[in-house]
Amino acid sequence: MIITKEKPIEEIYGFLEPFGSVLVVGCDSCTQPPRGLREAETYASLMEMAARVKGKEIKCEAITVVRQCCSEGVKEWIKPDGHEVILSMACGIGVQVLNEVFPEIPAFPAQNTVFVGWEEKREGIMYENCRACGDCLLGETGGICPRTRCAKGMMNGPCGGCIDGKCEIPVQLRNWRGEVVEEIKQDCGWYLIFNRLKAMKRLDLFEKYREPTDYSIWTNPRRI
Amino acid sequence: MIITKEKPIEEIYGFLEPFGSVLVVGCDSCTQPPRGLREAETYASLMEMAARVKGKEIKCEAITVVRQCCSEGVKEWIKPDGHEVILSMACGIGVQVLNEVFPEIPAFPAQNTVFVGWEEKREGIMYENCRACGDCLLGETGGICPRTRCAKGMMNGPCGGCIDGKCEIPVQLRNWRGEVVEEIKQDCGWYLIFNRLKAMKRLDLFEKYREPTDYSIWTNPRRI
Amino acid sequence: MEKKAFSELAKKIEAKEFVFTGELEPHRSIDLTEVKEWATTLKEIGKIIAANVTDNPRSDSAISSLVAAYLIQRDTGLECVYQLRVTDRNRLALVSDILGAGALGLKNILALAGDHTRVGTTPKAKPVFDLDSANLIDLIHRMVYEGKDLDGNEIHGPRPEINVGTAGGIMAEPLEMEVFKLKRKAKVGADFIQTQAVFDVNLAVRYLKAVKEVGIPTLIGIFPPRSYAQAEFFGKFVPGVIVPKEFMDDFKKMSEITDKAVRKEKIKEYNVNYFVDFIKEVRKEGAAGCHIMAVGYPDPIAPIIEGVIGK
Amino acid sequence: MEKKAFSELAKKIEAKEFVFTGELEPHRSIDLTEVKEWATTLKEIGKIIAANVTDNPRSDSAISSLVAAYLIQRDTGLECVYQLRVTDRNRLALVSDILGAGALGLKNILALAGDHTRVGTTPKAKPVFDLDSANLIDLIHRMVYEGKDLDGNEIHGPRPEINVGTAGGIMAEPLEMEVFKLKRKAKVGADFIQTQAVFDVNLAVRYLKAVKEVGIPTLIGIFPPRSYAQAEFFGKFVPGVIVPKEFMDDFKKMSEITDKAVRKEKIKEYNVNYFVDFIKEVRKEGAAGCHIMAVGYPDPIAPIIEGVIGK
Repeated sequence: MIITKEKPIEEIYGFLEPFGSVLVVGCDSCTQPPRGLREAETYASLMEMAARVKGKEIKCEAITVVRQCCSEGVKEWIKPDGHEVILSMACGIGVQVLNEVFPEIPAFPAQNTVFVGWEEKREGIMYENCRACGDCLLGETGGICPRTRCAKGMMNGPCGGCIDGKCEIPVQLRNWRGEVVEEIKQDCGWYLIFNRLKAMKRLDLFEKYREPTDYSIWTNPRRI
Repeated sequence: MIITKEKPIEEIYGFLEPFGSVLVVGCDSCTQPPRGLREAETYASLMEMAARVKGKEIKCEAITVVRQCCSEGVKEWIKPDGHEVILSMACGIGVQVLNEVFPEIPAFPAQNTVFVGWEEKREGIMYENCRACGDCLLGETGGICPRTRCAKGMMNGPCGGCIDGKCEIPVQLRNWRGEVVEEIKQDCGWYLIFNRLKAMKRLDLFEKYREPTDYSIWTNPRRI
Repeated sequence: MEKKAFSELAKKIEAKEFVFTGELEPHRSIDLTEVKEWATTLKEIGKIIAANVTDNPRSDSAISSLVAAYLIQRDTGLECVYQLRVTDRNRLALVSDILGAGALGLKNILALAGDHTRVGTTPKAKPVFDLDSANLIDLIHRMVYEGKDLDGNEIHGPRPEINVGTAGGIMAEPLEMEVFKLKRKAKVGADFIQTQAVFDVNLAVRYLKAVKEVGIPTLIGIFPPRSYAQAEFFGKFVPGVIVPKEFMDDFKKMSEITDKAVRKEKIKEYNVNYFVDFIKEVRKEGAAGCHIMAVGYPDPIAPIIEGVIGK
Repeated sequence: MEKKAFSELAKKIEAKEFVFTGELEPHRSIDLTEVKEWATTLKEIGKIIAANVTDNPRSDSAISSLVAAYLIQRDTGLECVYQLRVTDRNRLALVSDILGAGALGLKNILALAGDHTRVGTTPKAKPVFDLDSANLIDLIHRMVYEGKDLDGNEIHGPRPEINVGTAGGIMAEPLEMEVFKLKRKAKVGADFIQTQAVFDVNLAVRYLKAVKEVGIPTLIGIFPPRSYAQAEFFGKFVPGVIVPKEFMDDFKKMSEITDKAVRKEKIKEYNVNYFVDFIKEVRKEGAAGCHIMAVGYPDPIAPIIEGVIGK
């Protein structure tokens, strides 16, 4: 799933202020937490309210689509006529597809797209564990990705910053304003790999010297 | 959506060879092309065949789940008893969740997870356009991401490598074996941004000097 | 925007002298003998104020341009323009190297984005691009004039004294986009522009007219080719460089001269005539100087310079 | 695995002399006066073979360790161990800087991962980590012994002559993991290990026993504190360093001495007694030497060395 986090209301309102009529488009696809019709409606109300507070008027209509990341579908499903601007509830992919499909109408992001990852339970904490590198190493690192779960992405870890199995870098948990609310220590990815491979009796895979990552395949923007 | 590409059959078979009974788990979530039950069944047959060719026997069962990126769901939906190993059809996220939820059974990847992006039409070419940086800039760059669509991720582009609106870096299209089948030139992201902002009469946003990206928020592995 | 002239190059530009700079390209080697010889040749021409020392050009790794620039400047007396790419170093390493340049007495940096690592001989390398070229100019300016890095961390003791240049894209299309780019760089402290090589004087003039409003002194890049093959290479394989048909035809004709010495002399004469006219024209249009990029081909350089500014 | 001793440090280690190395920490400054003074102090002690020059320690940017190491070695005559982090440079820049080190006559590199940029004074910087510390050792070894970089690109002319060290994690847990790590590094060419600072001799001995099978000479790091505050800082704030309670209690007691000169003398004596015993013990266990990390606190250094190996 693709994890997104709401942008501050003031930032979003700043995008829309010069316009009178807004189409708020949700996305029912892989964004987590959900960013569908209910959330689009919430943002439509919020933006109308924000305008009223400033003595202005903005009219918002909320809709949603199956997924914003298919331009053929977006072309078919969305009819933005009569609106001057689009607010996308989707990840950065959706925002760019809307701008591509409807070049005459600017589409703005309501979200920051944070990472691809997993959740322990519906709407619980979400964790990043895959950087979509294109050369999956999980088969030989005990099912734990060193490129993602080691902050340094080391191929021959851990580094000296692994103390008591924890990473030297504190993880800062932030609220929706971006303020740090808590600092925690995360597990060292290579410590997890060591223990997993030991349990699997595959420490030969840990001892193995690994060549550096081939970054040529990370060259963005990629296409296949 | 999350774009994945099949690993070479020999690599996958190499993971499974030491084991006798395999559970192939599809994922019905955001992976593109689809990696659900049909694809899981295909891989189950392929692996059994690969074993037979080598004079061995591997028994494969194929199932699928709504999404492999929710560990609570995975725990509920998948009962791997009786299998020695899992082959995940999902992205790298799913593989790691399976390893986390079922620590006694190794789970191996059938896919390389390549990028998050969009497609022009169902099963057409897929393009990367979002790097999930966590600080979406699309609102001021004409709906085109410079961090993803400029290969250098420049904040004040384009660079001198923009010739006739194209990027200096050839994009290599590869087949499933990883061999280069075609080299093409891609649009320069900043050239697109310039033209879009010009059309929007917002060249002030192009002229603006931008501070460097704050990479502290990219520190992986992230969680929210 | 506070600006001072620290280097000989910047001082001459400030004094409105028409300046000439050269180019030095160290290789993937610890041995700098050859490149120092070329520096000595340039120095002896007498009118070359400074020479650029390239940093991993075309993403083909070479000895540290910082170390090379220092050793060349120390051993030949030729002032160096230390080229620094953001391709390979993050902002900590850039701060480190700029301070290193200060400690080693280097006075010019050319701040470059650099070619992407994917196009070079080490394609698997990670491209860094923590900063872009504009951010690097900003960083250097803040270190030199405020004694601080981009995060406000203080430089202790004396500040490095460095002038900073930026690359100009003669062929940028549209030029309006190039002007915006240069305005951003002017805003954060670029002292001068050195353009890529250009052969068509009309393009050089068009460029000078367009960037006049940016208000930064511009050195136009030239590359007198030593042979038809070299001229052809530029026209065919260097992205963004157009060699005029007439120029190519003339080189083609000269390449057919069988006597080597005569051919060499003819090509030299042609280069001298062509580039003297070229430079006079760009000088009229307000160019601050010329950056002569030919490496290892000294023959036409002194005559070209004499042709423009006299002995 | 081909190995040669190029540096004085490597030669003494090869000759089974028990060696001492010191530490030099240049700041974010172009002025190296202070750090050169400390280098001169270390040099004058007579038995310090070489000193490490730190590279952006704790991800707080400082002058290029390459430039600093060169200038210190040139101006004080003390051999330097050039510390090089993979935090800030990709493999092109690393090749450039290793060649630069070769051209400047540096003979030792300590190959480090380095602290993550997020923990330092430039937290917004992009961490590079194109290579990790093992890959850097591999790169240096290939450049020195094969004349090639990791992609097989050739070094032209003479090869750099450099010995390469690696950091040892005394407190790594489990030690089994540390041994695997060091085996990988030995496989790609590490010449010696320098450990982080350790105060508890039992931990040092436990480490030496564990890494014996790796077969690389190990220098144990020590840090004689100049005050109770400094000792306390180590115990409390330096991750992975444990200061024994007895040691802390003794320093606490000494800190209560009101006469400054007496206190200073007592602390010095304590350090000398403590670390002479400590070093004798690790020497017995096969340590190849000691890396003395105290910066700017010369008093106990000479007596400690004399206590171990005589005048």
